[in-house]
Amino acid sequence: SKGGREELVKGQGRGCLLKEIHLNVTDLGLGYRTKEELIFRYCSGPCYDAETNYDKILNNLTHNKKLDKDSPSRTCCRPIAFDDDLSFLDDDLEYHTLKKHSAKKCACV
Amino acid sequence: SKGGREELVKGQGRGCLLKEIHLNVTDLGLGYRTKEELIFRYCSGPCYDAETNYDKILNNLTHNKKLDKDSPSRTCCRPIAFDDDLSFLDDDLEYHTLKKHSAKKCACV
Amino acid sequence: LYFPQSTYSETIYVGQPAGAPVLQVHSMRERPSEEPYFCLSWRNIQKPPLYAAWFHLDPLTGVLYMNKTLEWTDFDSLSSSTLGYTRKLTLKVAAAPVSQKATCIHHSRVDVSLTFINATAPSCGQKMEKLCFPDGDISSHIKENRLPGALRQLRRFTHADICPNYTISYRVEAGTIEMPFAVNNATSELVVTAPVDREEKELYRLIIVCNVRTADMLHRLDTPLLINIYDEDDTAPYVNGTDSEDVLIEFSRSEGTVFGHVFVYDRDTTPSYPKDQTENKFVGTLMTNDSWIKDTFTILHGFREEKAMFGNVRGTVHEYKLSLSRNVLVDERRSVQLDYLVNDTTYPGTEGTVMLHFNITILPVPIQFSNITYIFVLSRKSSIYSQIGKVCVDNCLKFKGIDIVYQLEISDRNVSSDVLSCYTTVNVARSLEEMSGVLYVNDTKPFYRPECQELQYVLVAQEQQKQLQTKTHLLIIFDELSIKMAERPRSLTCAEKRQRGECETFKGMGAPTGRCHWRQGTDKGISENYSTCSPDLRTCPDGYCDVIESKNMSICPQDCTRVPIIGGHERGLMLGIKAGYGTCYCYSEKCFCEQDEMEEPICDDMC
Amino acid sequence: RLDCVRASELCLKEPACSTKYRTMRQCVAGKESNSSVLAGLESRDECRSALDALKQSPLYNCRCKRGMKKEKNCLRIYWGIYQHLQGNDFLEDSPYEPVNSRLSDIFRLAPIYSGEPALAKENNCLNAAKACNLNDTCKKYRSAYISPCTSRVSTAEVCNKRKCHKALRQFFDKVPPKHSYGMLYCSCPVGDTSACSERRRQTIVPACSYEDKEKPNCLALQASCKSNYICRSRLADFFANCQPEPRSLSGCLKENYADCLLSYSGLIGTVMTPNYLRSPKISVSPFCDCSSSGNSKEECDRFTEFFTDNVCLRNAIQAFGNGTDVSVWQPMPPVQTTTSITTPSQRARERDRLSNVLEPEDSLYQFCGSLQAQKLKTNNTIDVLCVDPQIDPSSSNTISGNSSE
Repeated sequence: SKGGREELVKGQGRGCLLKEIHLNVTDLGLGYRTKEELIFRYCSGPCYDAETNYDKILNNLTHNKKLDKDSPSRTCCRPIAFDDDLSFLDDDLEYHTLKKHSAKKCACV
Repeated sequence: SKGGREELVKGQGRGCLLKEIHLNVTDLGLGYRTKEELIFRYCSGPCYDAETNYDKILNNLTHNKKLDKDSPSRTCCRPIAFDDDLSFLDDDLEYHTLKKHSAKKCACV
Repeated sequence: LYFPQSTYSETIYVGQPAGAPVLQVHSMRERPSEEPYFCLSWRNIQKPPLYAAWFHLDPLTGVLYMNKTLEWTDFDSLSSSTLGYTRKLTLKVAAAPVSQKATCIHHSRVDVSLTFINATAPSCGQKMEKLCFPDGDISSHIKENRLPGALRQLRRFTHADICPNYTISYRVEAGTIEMPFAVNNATSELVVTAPVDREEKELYRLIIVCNVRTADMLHRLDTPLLINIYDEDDTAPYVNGTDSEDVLIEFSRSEGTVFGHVFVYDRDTTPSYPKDQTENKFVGTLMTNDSWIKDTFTILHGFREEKAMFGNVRGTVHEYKLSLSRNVLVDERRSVQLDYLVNDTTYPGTEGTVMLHFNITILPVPIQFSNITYIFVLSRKSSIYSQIGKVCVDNCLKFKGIDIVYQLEISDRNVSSDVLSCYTTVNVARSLEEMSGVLYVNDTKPFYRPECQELQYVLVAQEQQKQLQTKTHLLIIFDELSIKMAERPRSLTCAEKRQRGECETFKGMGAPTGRCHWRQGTDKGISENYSTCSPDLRTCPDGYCDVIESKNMSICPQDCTRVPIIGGHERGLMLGIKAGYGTCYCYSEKCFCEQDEMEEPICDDMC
Repeated sequence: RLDCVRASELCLKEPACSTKYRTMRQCVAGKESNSSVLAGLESRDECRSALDALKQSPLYNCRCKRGMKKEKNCLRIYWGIYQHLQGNDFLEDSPYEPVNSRLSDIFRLAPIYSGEPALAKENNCLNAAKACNLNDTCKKYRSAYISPCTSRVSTAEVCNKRKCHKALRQFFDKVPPKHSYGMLYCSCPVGDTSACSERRRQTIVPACSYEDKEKPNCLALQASCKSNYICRSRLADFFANCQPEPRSLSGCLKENYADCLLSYSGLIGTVMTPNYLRSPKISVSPFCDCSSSGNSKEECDRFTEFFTDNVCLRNAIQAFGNGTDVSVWQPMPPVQTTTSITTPSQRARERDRLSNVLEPEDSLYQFCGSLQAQKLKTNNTIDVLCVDPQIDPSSSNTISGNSSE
């Protein structure tokens, strides 16, 4: 069903996971006027078990306010590969193609 | 001077940058008792201009509460290469080596 | 000899008796002495198909007969990948003059397509129509100007003995206009009674009446039969009105430019296929030995089919246009009469040619600034690449094939070296799509030096082929006394700014006022009127990457970018952003178009 | 049956066959450039004996498969020997192996058409596009053709037509028919407000894949198609599988809608790419017309009508749209009374009606015919005595009325 429960993509445990959700293209908020739909896949989840010394150090330095106002990023659950492009026809019968719009593979980076 | 002003590594504009700070090993909070010091390099800064359609969509979906409680990461300024290892002698005259403790190259991922 | 039908088709059933006629092929005579001799011909003569033996053809009448009675097993013997209860059998009938009957199979052939139905013939009680006429639309064709003769058998042989005691006869319904067609009652063949002229009528719609007399009643049925009249090149080309065209060549002098046209009419048809077609082929010849004319001009020929103007019969309109095969020099002055002989090569008669005349006048184009000097006031706050104004020699916007280059020279060379160095401020570049020049700010340092007050240039325009040159004066006046170095704009791009506030305070490249300008879009969805920050709303964005903007991608990426565009957008014609959703802004590697209220990210650091 | 590439490899491996094959290729080359390399009478015998010998080889009846590896090479071999070896006298054969699939096999897998006919008022073409983008394979190949077909290459060129055509062929070769047909053959509600039928027309991105600066003559287009192995084969396949036969139940000579739809989709991405016309009933055409046909106007009209007015193709597209198939569909023609006098106008109306609806007597044959076909196909026992009404006069309508001369 559309816009409802995200499903986990099969075969993945906990942590940084590939999830998918069935949406209308209009839900993407990119301004396209069309009735077409898509499966949007994204990466989400914690990355604790992928942290390096660098991240531990960052965590401590931020905690001890050693880095002034800087707030550098710690490991993020991000796509390392994107889905194939998505093409659709809008209400004015013009075609559009979305590139790098949906995740295909996730990892902690 | 130690622990003071971070310097920007030469030749970088705004956005996701490699910064460095002069610290004592003890400042790292890893429990080592030593008087040795290091230059700690880390990645920090905004990644707007590296965003893809995926990030814009994530932003819109999160904004419109389409992803329930999920809060997937947007582009992060992260190390894509780590500095060489750091070795030092602690107060008990034991040698230690730190791996992947400091950034060498940054990028928005 | 020629066949009056492109294909013959009939239906045969199980039980069709041996010796029964199936259909009759006709061959029309081209010369009185010709008599057709018919023969069956197969694609693979050594190994004719299984069903070849089921038929034989009367060589003189062209009537195809059954050689055997068709059995249920005959149907099954025809292997085919289809299921269905019908099989299509293809025969080929050739026709040669009797004198060449030995080589009959090598003469022109016509396809005979028989649909063999896996059922017995319908009985006498069924529709009368099936006794009279074959299924589907029926049509024939004959060539114009040919001999009379039989062109079609109207009887439906395969249904002849379904109702043995019915008598069937045909006639052509007398229409409003006289039709040169009749039925030979003895043979039930349709006959053309006189030569016909296609240029008078190319399609005859006959009504064939079939009278079926049963024991107690007379049934009258009819069906339309279309007779297409084939064309031959029997009419000469002619000109309607003028055979000449006056051509003036002035500002447009570039290779490929087309001038004027003359029409030649021909009541015959002209097939556009095959390419090197043989019918109604027109060939043209430039009637001159003057090499200058031959090297400079070429005549373009195209044709189209028309009906209305030829009395609702297809004819051809040939169009001849004069075209330049090279650029004409800017100072060329010449009057030429160019004659072009058009020859209808396939018209047998003598008057198959028409002479066309192009009276050509070539005027020289003066390269001059007639009584014009340029004065521009320039703000010292202008940033680099700001467009100051446009310069143009007389009629420059009309030039095609005349290449003008503009340059600036310093009027008074004896000024001090300090003042001399002020003159790096302005430069000129030739526009990309017309022969005007665009003045733009090339160096902003002189803006901060009080000694730079006004600049007196000599604007030089030089034509590139004959090096013709003209000059005029150009005066640039700085509007303020001087400005402090602090106000100096840095060479950055306005397009990076995503909101009005930061945009209008920002000093970007290409800004005549020194500040960027905000364009607020009002439309919903993806629109060409997207919000954006621009150095100069007169030229950016305008969907066109002009000569100054193309000097540096950061001046107006909205018109010139090739980088990926993220978010709802429509790319321009090869470059730039034609339409965008909300606000469009650009960095060096990417552009973005997104809704304004989404500006502030939820949290910078989501990790 | 072997494909022609395999058959040719086998033949070339076997000395006797390979010499005959080489001789025949010289005969073909000589015939086409009518400067026969082996001149004189004895060459004709050599050619003939080569042909006869090759009839025993696997080359004799070889075919090719759509989207197979080395498809173009296979078709080159097929056409190289077709005129001389196989040329049977049936309708021009198709170089492709008949698939003999059924539309019902496609419906059973289709998520969007759950067996019953697509809802009349739905925009089925939009539904098909949605279903496509929810299937990773379809989404990938759809975008893979839309990108080249909508990317301008210069201010004068709307797109790279060759790339667009290649991507379109890939789409119809690689994407399961339940999706690709869904977007190509979706049915639109009667009196559709053009959203559905316009979307269907846009499926192949006509601005790039179909339209051109000038509209050629259809015979010229056919000739240019026949000069390319892929196009020539797809056109022959279309003519073979969509050959109309008004008297048959399905309206198709081969009684197989699936094969007709497959061969129509095979034309997309060639110079003969057809598309829907803006017309109330389903009508398609390549981008050409019959102006300037000279004396070949009839031939040109016949060629175009095979597209624009083809009852077999129309029934096949409607059947897919309605979720039905050949043997299920049984049109009920209106009850018709025979009068002894038929006037031309009435006759013309009857002719139009005829092309879509079967005469009562004829349908009996078809029903029996297709039942037998079905029996063969499914070899289950269908015992229906095919009673021929003609043998039993009491069951046919008698003709009454009087006549006047």
